Formats: sequence, C-alpha cells, structure tokens
Amino acid sequence: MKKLLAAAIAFAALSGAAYADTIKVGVIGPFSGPFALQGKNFKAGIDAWLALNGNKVGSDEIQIVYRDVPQADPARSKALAQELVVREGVQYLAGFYFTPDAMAATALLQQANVPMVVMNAATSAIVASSPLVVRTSFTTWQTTTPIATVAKEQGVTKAITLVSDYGPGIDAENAFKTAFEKEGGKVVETIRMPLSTNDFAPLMQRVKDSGAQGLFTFLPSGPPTLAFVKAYNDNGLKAGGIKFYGTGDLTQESDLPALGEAALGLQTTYHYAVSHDSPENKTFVAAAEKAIGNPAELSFPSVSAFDGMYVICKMIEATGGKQDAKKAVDAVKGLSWTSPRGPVSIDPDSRHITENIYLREVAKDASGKYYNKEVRTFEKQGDPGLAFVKK
Amino acid sequence: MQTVLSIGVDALAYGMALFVISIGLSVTMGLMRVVNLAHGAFAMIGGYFASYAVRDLGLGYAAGILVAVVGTVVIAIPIERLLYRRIYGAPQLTQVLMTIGITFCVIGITNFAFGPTLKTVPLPPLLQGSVDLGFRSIAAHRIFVIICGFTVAAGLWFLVERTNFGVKVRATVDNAAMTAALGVRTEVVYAVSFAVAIALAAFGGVIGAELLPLEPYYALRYMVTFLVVVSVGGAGSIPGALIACLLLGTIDTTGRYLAPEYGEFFFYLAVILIVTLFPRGLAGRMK
Amino acid sequence: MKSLFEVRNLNKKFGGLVVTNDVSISMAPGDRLALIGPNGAGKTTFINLVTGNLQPDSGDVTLGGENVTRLGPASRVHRGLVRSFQVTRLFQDMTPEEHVALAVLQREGHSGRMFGHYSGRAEVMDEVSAILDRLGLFDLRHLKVREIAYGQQRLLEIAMAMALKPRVLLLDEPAAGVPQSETARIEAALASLPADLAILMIDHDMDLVFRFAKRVVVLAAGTVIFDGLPKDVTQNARVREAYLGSYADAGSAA
Amino acid sequence: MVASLDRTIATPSFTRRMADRGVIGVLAILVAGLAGYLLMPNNLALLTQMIAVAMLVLSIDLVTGYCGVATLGHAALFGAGAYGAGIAAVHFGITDPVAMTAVGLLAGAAAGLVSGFVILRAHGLAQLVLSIAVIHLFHEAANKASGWTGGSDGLSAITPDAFFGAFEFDLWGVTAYAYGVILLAVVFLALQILVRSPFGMLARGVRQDQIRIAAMGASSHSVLLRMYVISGAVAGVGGALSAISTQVVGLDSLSFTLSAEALVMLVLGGTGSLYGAMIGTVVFMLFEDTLSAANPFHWLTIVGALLIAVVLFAPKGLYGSAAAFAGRVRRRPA
Repeated sequence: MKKLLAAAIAFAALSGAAYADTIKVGVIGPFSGPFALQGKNFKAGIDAWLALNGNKVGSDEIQIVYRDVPQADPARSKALAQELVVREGVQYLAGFYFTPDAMAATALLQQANVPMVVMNAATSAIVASSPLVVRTSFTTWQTTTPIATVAKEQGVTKAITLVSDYGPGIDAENAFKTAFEKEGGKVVETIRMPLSTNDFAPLMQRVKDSGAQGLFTFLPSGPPTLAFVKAYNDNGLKAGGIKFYGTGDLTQESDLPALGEAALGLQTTYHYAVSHDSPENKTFVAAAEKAIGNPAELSFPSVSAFDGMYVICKMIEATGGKQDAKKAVDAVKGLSWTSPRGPVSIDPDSRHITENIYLREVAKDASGKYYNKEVRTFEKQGDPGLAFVKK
Repeated sequence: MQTVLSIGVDALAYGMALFVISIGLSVTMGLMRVVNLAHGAFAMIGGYFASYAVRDLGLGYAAGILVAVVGTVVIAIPIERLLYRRIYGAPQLTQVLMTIGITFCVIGITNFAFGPTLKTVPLPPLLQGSVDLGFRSIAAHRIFVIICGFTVAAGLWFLVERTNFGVKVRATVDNAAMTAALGVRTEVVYAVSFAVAIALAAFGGVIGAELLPLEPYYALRYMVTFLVVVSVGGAGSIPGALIACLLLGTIDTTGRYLAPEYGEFFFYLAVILIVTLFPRGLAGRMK
Repeated sequence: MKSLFEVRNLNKKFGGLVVTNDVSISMAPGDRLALIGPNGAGKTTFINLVTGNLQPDSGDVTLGGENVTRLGPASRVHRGLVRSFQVTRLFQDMTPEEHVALAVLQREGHSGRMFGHYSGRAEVMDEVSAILDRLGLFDLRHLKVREIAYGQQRLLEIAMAMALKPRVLLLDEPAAGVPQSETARIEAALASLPADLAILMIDHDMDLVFRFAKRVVVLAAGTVIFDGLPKDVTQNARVREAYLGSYADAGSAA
Repeated sequence: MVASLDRTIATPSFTRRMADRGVIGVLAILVAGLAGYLLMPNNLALLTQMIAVAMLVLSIDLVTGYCGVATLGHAALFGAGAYGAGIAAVHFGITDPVAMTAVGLLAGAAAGLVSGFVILRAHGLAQLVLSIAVIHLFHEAANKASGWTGGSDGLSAITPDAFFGAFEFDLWGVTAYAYGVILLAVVFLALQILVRSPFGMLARGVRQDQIRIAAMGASSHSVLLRMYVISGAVAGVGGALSAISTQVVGLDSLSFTLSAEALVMLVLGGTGSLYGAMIGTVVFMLFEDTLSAANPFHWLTIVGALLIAVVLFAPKGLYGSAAAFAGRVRRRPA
C-alpha cells in the first residue's frame, strides 16, 4: 500500500516535471553558518549567469531552489536532496560545498534520474561515486600539483608540508609530495595540524627547525588563514628566506583585505583569480559583484557556480527539458567552452573539469586593493587525484 | 634547551592571549554565577567597534580600544537590563539556552549588517613586525599581549582584593541576601561587575584579534576554548585563570610542537585529567 | 553486653578547629541513647563522621564487629547503619508513598529494577502502607512532598529510616520543626520500633530526651563530657558548666 | 495494618493508568507519525532525520532531565551508534537493518559507558567541560581513523538490505520513515517503563539529592553510570537509524555542534519529560527547516530570538510550561 502510494507520488512528481515549462534546479550549499560566504558566492555565480543569459533555455524556464546545509552534514544534505527531488521535483541537483555532503547525495542520483553538478566539493573520488556527477570546480590535487613544479624551479630541493588534518588537507599533502618528488625534490617532513588550531607560532618554529627551504601549506579558506599568514611573517620565516607555497584557498579574494600587507608576495596556485584578465571574466565579475552586493565578498565558488549553470543549461538543451539524467550527462561529456577563468572542458571519462591552473602572487593595485596577480599559466590541467585514488 | 625556551615563549604568549580573552567570562561565571555562552559575542562586538574605529575612522589603536570598550558596554547595558537580569540564579540549563539565543542573534545581526568577511584591527607601527629575542624572533604584538595580560591580572586583583568595591563583590558572591541586608545595593554590584566583565571581553576581543580573527561566528567558534579555560582555572579566580591559561598554553603549544597531529588528543586528555583532579578548578574555592 | 556499634577515639579537625575530639561511644542492641550538647558542640559533625558523609582524621567506627571507617555512606546503610537528617532532605516532586517505597525496594535490593512499577508488588505496597499509616501520612501518600507541611515532612524522614529496617538508627533532631501536636506521633513511632534496634538520637527537647533515652551522652566542643543515665545528667558539674558556663564558647579548645 | 489494607486499593482513572503505561504516548507517536506521512509525504527524509535526532534528545533527557547531569557532549553516543551501524555495514557486511540497529545500540551503549566514566567524575561546570572534552576526543578519533570511518569525507556506501526482502530503503524514504516511527514508539515505550520503574525513581532521586540517596544505601554513581549506558543505547539506536536512512555517516554526527543543538532542543521542549524531549525536537527542527528554506540567510537570528522568548515566557520549556499551566487550570475549579 505504502509502496503504491510512494510510486504514485513519484509518478506525479516525475510526470509533472517532464511536461512543465519550469525546470527546477536544486542548489545545496552553506547559506548560513560560518561558511555562509561561500554559499553567497554560489548564489552570486548563479544569479550572474541568470542575469547575463536570462532564465530561459528554449521555452523552458529555470527556477533555482536553494537549500541550506550550514556545515558539513551529510545526513542533512541527503535529506534535503531527497526532499528537493521528491517534493520540489527538481531535475538537477547542484552546489555542494563540502565533500561529504556531495557524497551523501550521489547515492540518490540513479534512482531519482537526476544529474548532479558539483560546484565546489574538491575530493577527487566524488565523480567516481556515480556516473551522473559532473564537476565544474576543481580538486585539491589539481590545484596543488603545479605548485610543486614552481617550488622546484625556484630552487627548492627540500620542502616541508603543513596541512590541516582532514580530507582535503591530506589530499594536498599527498598531491604535493607526489609531484614534488617526481620533480626530484625531497619532502623532509609532513605535518598535519588540527583544523581547530588558532596559534601557529609553534608550528612555524618547527618548520624553521626542519631545515626546509620551502613551506607548502593547505588550509581551508576562512579565519585561520589570517593567523597562519601572520605567524609565517612574525616568526621570521619570511625573513629567513623560507619560501611560501600554497593553494588559492589561502588567499581567496574575500580574505585579502584582512590579510593585507602580510600576504604580499605569497605564491599560490589555483583555478581562478577574480582579477583574471579576459573579456569573459570582466563581464562575469561585473554581474557577480552586482549579485553579491559587496564586491569584496566575491570569491572562487562563484565561478564554479556560474560554469555549473552553463553546464546545466547545456544539459537542458540536450534533453529538450525532459528528465533524462544519463542523456543530460552524456551531452556535456567533452563539452568545452571559454569560462571566465579561461578555456575549460569536461573530461569525458571522469566528468571532471579540465582547466588552466594559474600561479598567482598577492599584489597591490594602484588603488591600494590587494589581489591575486596571475603570473604563470599551467594549461589544460586534469585531475591527477583520480589516478591516485584508483591506485 | 633552545627548543624548551622556544616552546616556553610561545606558551607564554598564547596563554596570555587566552587569559586576556577569557578573564571576562571568569568574572561573569564566578561572581555572577551565569554560564555566559555569549561572552564571545561581546568580545566580537568589541573587535568590530575597534575595527570600525581604526580602519574606517582612522583613529589610533589606543583610541580604537577605548571605543571598543565603551561601545560594547553601552550595547550590553540594555541587554543586561532586559535579558541577563532574568537569569541570575536560574538553573544552568536556562542560562545556557538564553545565552546561546543571544549569541545566535548577535551572529545573525552581525552577518546581516557587516557581512561574513573577516575584520581586522590594523596595528600601530610599534606593534607590527617582530622582535629578535636572540634565539628566535617573536611578533611584537605578542609581547604587547603578554604585558596586557599581566596588567589586567594585576588590575583585577587590585580591584577585587584591595578596594571597597571589591569587598562588596566578594561579600555578594558569598551571600547575596546577607549582603543586601547589610545595606549594600547588590543590584548595583551586579551591574558594575557585568559591565567590567563586558569591558574585559571587548578588550580581549580587540587585543586577541591577531590570534582569533574577528568574524560573525567568533562567539561559537571559540566558545569551547573560553569555557575550558574558565573551568580549569576555577570560575571567578583571577590567579586561577592565569595559571590555567599558562598551563593550557604550555600543553597546547608543546603538543603542537612535538606532535601536531595528536594536538587535540593531548589538549583534551590534559583537560580531562586536570578537571578530574581539580573539579573546582585549579584555584576554585572549596565548599 | 556485647556492643553492636562502636566508635573509638574519633577525631576531626576543620582547618585548625577541632570539631570532634577523641570521641568514643559504644552501643548495644536495644540501646536508646540521646546525644545532647550546646549548639556548635559537634553533634551533627559526629553523625556525619559516623555515617561516612565525612572522613575522620583518625579513629574507628565498627558495626557488628566490622570496621566500616573506610566505607562510603551507602555501604554503611547496607550494613544497617541508617540516619535521618536534621534539615529534611526529601525529593520535592515525589510523593510520600514513592519515598517509602523506594526505601523498601532499596532495602530489598530491588531499587535497580528497570521494569514494572512498585505498586504492582503487593508485599511492598503492604509494607509501605503500614509505615505511612503508622506515621499518619497515609492520606497524604499521593501528594508531592513540596505540597505537604514541614512537620509531615519530618515524619516522612523517619518513615524512610524505618523502611530501611536498620540495626543502628541515628536520628538527627527528629522532632525539630514538628508541631507539638505531632511529636506524640513521632514518639509513638519510635516506641514501636523493634526492641533490639539501637537508636542514637540528637535533640534539644529535653522532655523528649528524658522520655526516650535510657542513656545520655553530652558533647561539648567536640569532646564527650558525660556518658551516663538521664537522671544523673542535670547534676553533673561539667554538663552544667558546658550549658551555663564559659565552656561552650571555647570552640577551639582541645 | 489491616485497617490500611482496604485503603490501598485506590482506582486511578483509566486515562491516568494508560498514560502511566505509555500507551497514550505510543498512540500519539503512531498518530503523529501517520500525520507526518500524510502532511509531508514528500519530505519523509527530514521526518526520519527528526526521529533520529529525537532519540538523541530523549537520550540526553535521561541523563540531564532525570539525573541532572549537564552534558554538551552527548552526540558522542549518537555518533558511536551511527558509525557502529555504518562500519558494520561497510566493513563487515552486516546490512540487515535490524542487525545494524542492534550494532548501533551496542556501540552507543559502549560509548555511553566510556563517556559516563569520564563525565561523572565532576559536577556542574566542570562536568560540562569534561563532556566537551569527550566529544572532541571522539570526533578527533573518528577523524584519525579514516580507514574505518572515511574521515572528514564521511562514511558512504552504506547499503542496508530491503526489509524482509520487500521494503527497500529508497528515494522516497517510506520504509526508513516507517521503521523510524516504529523504533521511536518502541524506544518510547521502553523508556516510559524505565522512568516509572524503581530505577527511574532512584534516578530522579539522584538528581535532587545525592546525599539522601546515599543515606538510603544506594550509590548515585552506579545509578548514573547505568543510566548513561541506557542513554547510550537509545542514542545509538537514533544514530543507527540515521545511518540506515541516509546511508552515510559524517563527522558532524560526533560534533559539539550537534550535542549543543540537541541540548537546546531538550531545554526548549522541557527537561525531565519524555514528551518534552520529543516536542522540543519536532518544534526546533520544523522551525529550522521552514525558516532555513524560507530564508537561509537570516534564520539564525530568528532561532536565537525564539530561544530567548522561550526563556522569558516559558522557562520550563514548551511542554513543561504548558503542563504546568494545564495543571493550574485544572486545579482552580477544585
């Protein structure tokens, strides 16, 4: 009986969606809580897309339904994804800032006949967990690997890694170590620090004592990066000539005003800098700044959300608005276009985005504003992490 | 030896920063018997005031601190009148509920009004950069925090132990009803103590901003740290809080230096050990 | 007569203040002993030491030949050493029936049962009803404790002590706060206790003491200054001095 | 004695007896469960999650409401149950939902024993801090043991078997929801029996006066520890339900945040009553869900205002204050 009822509801939901003119996209992200800034950037990227391209694909109208998962909480993420599919009848799931939240929802995709477009979560394995996942952001492996080359080329032979002790941090450590050793360098020590660390001075002391010439670090973007960068300067590492390498998480644009002078000259690799010089990006940034309200809050998740919308629209085009997850995903395999971040494509095998990774340096522009200045481009970088996972 | 010295310096600096930020909570919990989970919220409000004064109005650092302390106390007065007064003497859980509610509201309002980005309080040139100690260098600001810590500790000790007001406070803590019967206006004592606690919170928020960056979620993020410091020290005891901060600073710093991966284990196991051995805190009054 | 309960050379100091000074008392089954003394003589401290709520600095407490000095309060109760409190300690939101039932179940070792309600056990209910009835609490049995008068709460204290079927019962001012009209009931209840039970009672009501006690011990400044028959106590010079003279002030004199 | 005997045969009203036996509560749960199904048929995942958290809140009520233990670390027991069930399924192939629930129950009880052992060594503020230390240690341990727990990425790929081979744990979540409602009813009934039992009375006594309990010859510590283990079993069942229904377990299930939120739900509903615990959970989570869907950007402020309002206007919690009010109204005419 219950089964029957459920089937009836499902049928109503599915058939309703298939012929309706409105196509709903469910976006799950941290819209409140300590990571609200990143959720805001999702929304800004999506709003920018809609502002620039309109909310119609053919005759179908796109409607975005937001759901809030303030902190990594897979159970809640899954419940909300379920609700989005069953109650709201969304045809696409998108967003996902945290890996566990994305992982939790992938289990639903097949049965719900819904593709997922990951707009941030950066663990390589997500795309492997379901064939209906496409990612338009980056992986930690992807953004980390090039910096190892940079370090080696700048004459560093002995490096130390200092990462936050959780999934992405460990990914970054592995990625750097693998790439750096391939380049012929040596990682003398790998240190993992608890996510809750406030005081980095003792760690800096250890870095100093290790005799490394370069420090590679990964911290999630947010408040601790401020204390970290200050500790790097204040404990004499900068003065002592220990070079600093990190991923762009550390110097995201919205944190730069706070980091200020301390961050000048820091080298990071990342897939996107708000300052990227291209007409596509200028248009995007103008629209996104308007959408977010305060330009200082614009940061990297916005561009993945923007491109995510591009991918979703391509999927809608390909399926003519009918719900067919497999067809939708197949349609974007190998898709390539010019994103605000530069030329990108969806790798047909992994369904992960292939993109340029840029080496950037924190600099100060004429108006006294700090920004990530792109100094070098590593073209068409895929995700080396997936191979590592499969190994 | 160098390592030990180095750890010692870091521990002292970190411990004193903890002290400056948490001592206000020790006052509320010890003297007023309120589990004030919103302590961090007031520290954050102070930090925002200072940030606004120094960064946007271009005032000096000292002026910024003054604005922060005065501004936060002014904001806190109506909150004390309307909300805190209702929970003096209420069960702990009720206090927890109320102060968490206040914290949520402060977070929400801050997020709405000032956005989710980090706020900083620019340091004066004197406090920027680092000082060479011979065997290593240390941020000039850290030395300032250490000095502030000892000054606050000494000032509070003087206030409580050596002034008329201190006598009234101690009497009120021991037996509020009896003290009131002796003609002391305990209401005033409470209000002033609360103001002092808030002023200390604001001060700590500003001074500690280099270590605990200011953002809307400040209050929730560091709530646990504050609670741990106060209970290890023994609520209401100034020397206790001082010892606790130095001890916890040492444990944390040593752990982080020697085995950062297990830093959390170190710290919390030590907390369990200390709290089990000294259930009323290192300097708690025996009943 | 073989002693059932014995306190030997008990000492306790709070800081520099000697509150119990080399106290020794011995009781045999069926003893009815009153412990009296001026305020601050250390009577309640003595009870707390004996029951294990406080640890003595030195000295021994033995019960039925077993040294119980190092045992906790609960273990002493198991062995038959039961007390009542000077200021009632009752559970405000429970009924008298629940209090007594809990005591009965505890005595029988059934208080840890996680199934069923005590009212389903006829033998428990009979005993509970009998005890409540004897102390005149039966009609109040379903009211919350906070709803009944203080005098009745005192009676309930005794009811709970009785329900534990002790071998030695220590009553700390059982009649304090009880209206005159109710003291008779307390006395009657005490009188109906098993003859072989040893009772030590602290009280200020000398009439009650003289009616109840077969033996009187006087404590002053933590020291036993008299141990003998009730009729001799008023004649004793040290006792008179303790109550009337300066002796009572000398709190810290050892 | 004889005189008293005839008076003992009192006859409380029928409803009173039924309420005492928990029959009304079980019926209420089943009716509410059905109502939830009819009112929100498309949001059963949320309702199931609500049931899982309700068990955590009930479990806190056992130690906080009934025994007076202050804890901000109770998610340790919930998380242990969730990871227990999840690990059983992923690493040991125990995918039968009932067996997973049993594993969760045992894991929760074991975690209850461990954390009770630590937390019960102090009182008041110190106890609160011990509980915080415990939850952080559990959290960190799970983060470290990423081979077993998936670390910060979460433990995924938990695939419980279909119930009796027929009812699958699927997208619509009907099976999980129905299972949750039944589990909650069973747990409620068991707890109702427990809190009325002599042990339950003893526990209430421990909360009010430990010295008196000792004077009755009972050991408060042993009562508390036993209650902690039971509480762990209840929270563990909740955790297992969460693992079964969402098929994933994250580190958040062992977090300070969840512990604090659950405590807030309990105080909101009213401590010391099983109904209060459940009402607090439902009100808080519905409120949170509605608000965060309506305005994800500002709901926290409103939740904060709600908590303040509760303290000011319903200091015994929603259920506690309502019950007290009803009690006053009922007594007035008499």
